[in-house]
Amino acid sequence: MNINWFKYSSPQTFYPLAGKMIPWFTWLAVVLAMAGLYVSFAIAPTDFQQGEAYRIIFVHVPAAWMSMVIYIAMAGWAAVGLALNARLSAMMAQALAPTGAIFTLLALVTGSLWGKPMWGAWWVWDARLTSELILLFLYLGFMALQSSIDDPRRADRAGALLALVGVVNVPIIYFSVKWWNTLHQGSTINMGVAPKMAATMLLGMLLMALAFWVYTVAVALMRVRCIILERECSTDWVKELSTGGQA
Amino acid sequence: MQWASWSAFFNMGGYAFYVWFSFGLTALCVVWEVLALRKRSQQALRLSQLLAQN
Amino acid sequence: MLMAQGLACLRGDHLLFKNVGFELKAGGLLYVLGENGSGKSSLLRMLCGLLMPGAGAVFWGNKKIKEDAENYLPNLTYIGHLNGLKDDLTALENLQISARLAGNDVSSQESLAALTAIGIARCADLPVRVLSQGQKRRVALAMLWLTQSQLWILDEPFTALDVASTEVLASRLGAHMANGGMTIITTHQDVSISARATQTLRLSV
Amino acid sequence: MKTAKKNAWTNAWLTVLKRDLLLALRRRSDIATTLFFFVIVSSLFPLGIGPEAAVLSSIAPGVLWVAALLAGMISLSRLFSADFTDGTLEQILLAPQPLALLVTAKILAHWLVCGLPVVLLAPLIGLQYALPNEALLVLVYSLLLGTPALSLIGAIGAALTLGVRGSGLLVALLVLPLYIPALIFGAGAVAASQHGMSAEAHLSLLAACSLLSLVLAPLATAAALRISVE
Repeated sequence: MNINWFKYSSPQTFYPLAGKMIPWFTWLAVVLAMAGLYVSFAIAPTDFQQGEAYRIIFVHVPAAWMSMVIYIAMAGWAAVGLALNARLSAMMAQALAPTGAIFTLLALVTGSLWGKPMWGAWWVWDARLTSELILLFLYLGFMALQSSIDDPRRADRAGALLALVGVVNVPIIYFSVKWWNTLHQGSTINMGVAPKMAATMLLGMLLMALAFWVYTVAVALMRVRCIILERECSTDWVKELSTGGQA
Repeated sequence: MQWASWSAFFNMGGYAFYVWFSFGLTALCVVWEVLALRKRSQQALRLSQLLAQN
Repeated sequence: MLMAQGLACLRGDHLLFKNVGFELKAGGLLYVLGENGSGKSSLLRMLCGLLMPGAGAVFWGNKKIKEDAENYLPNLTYIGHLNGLKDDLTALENLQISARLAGNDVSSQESLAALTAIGIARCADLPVRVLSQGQKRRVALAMLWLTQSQLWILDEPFTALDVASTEVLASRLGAHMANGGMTIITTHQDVSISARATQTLRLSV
Repeated sequence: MKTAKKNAWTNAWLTVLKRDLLLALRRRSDIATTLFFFVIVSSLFPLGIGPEAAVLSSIAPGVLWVAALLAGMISLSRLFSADFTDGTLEQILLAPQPLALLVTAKILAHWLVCGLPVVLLAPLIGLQYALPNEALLVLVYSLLLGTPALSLIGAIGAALTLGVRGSGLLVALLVLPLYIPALIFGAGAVAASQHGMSAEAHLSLLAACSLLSLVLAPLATAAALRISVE
């Protein structure tokens, strides 16, 4: 009758399952990253306008993609967690947030590293960089809210709601920033990828994006395992696990 | 192959700092995140071990 | 009829109680007992629908209160351990606002009569800020003379009350049950309340 | 039966609105604090930047909008926290009427107390910034259309951080990024009229933001309150 008790016990079954999946995703990420790096550095041709500096896009663009994908995935897990009152989904949302924030930060830093040689300025208020900056604020807000609420159940649900509010707002924010950008800067700066991109360049970017994606899965699983351990530290199965591992 | 020599590869057409910094930082973030998580899970296990002993 | 089945309460990562169930029929009184921190207040809040049960469900009639809040809430009066009074408003204003929020459009005469019933009418026009703890409690409890709801859930209603007010309140509760009302109550005091059926529920893990 | 229900809803809504306005009236200093904050923040900029009218009028839309936004935000933490600590929030949650509806009454009261005075005061501050008359008018319009969205979105943040330690700063972190569209369209409207362009597009986008938040924000706020009160 009490289905809820099953849900409460599910972290226990998920913990070893995640442990088994992590090595697979890790190695897949390594292989994809190797292939991606090989294509980006050895095969992709030099860009005739930007020289070799354009190779930054092989991390910048995938990182920017991931930052958005992770936010959407986070909101998705949050919605599932809220709707079904499933603890594991909320934990997944929580586990994704720091990785998303790191990718957002990487997109920002690599964007400005790309901007400096191209436009001679470390920071330009271009629509994509500005949106990434706001996305970083959204991630930070989510993490700050979760960490300042002591009761994990309330933290899960409040964070989930915030993620949903954020995901509704992201398109509006993006649109408004674009609007603002075209008004104030005209079309002088466009950080979009060059229109005539060689197929190998696209391949490199896709491979790197896939590598990041798989890496995200692996890291999120690792973090969700940590969260499970921390939350369930007083349960018997975790105690058994921790002492059994020692002996 | 795109590169005449290793030094040309490392030089990145004069953009060495920007390119290598970008990739280096990304690698650093990845390594740091994995190590930090490993440490975090060990700490969590140690905590519950302490709880189990008491 | 109020029914609870298999309720469990989790606070943080520890379990306050589990498998709590009861059935309360018209005219019934339920005492909730337990030590401090055993989750009495949490149980009451759960029965109101303010707190989500870790497991189990609460039924009003034969529908879950969560799904049928529209029919449940008009039948419920809850007075928690907080009085729910605004310091800057007078006792009368507070009472009227609380009653209106609960869906009773009361006149100021009716509100004043309620304050008189619990012996606090002379404070009616004072801001609650200046009242004593016991007086504030009585202002909050005056709600019980205005409400028409069938189920009363009261968290420590007798705290800070003097002997006279305790008796007044006990007789009001008795009258409510005689009318077919139901009451769920937590208390430390030994007060006798008459009811058609009295049950006790002791909370422990 | 239907009309009886509607009456009950209107009654409860009016009760909450009247209650909050009455409370604000009993504590007038709270209104004054918000207004003073707005005036002080917007007066600091000329001191930091210099008194050249051309510079001031070019930054005026942004500065005035940011000041209005911050003034609205500092008063947010009061929106639910007093009700939360004295237990009246539980009464509102247990009222038979839909919580999202009652929440709109609280938000409207907050806007009337903290938003509207800022809107009315803004043209005076705009004069200090050498804004032309037309731009002043657009400033008032834009604030009138945009500040409701600020109160509505802010309510979500206030509800989420209820009873959390450091909630004042946390609200800023949660809510400010969500304010960006309103800021862009609002300040953009004033800037457009300064440059002799029509502000209509900006203003209609701003109105759309407010309408959208009127539909969604009360629902999110109600859900957040239920989570926070647990």
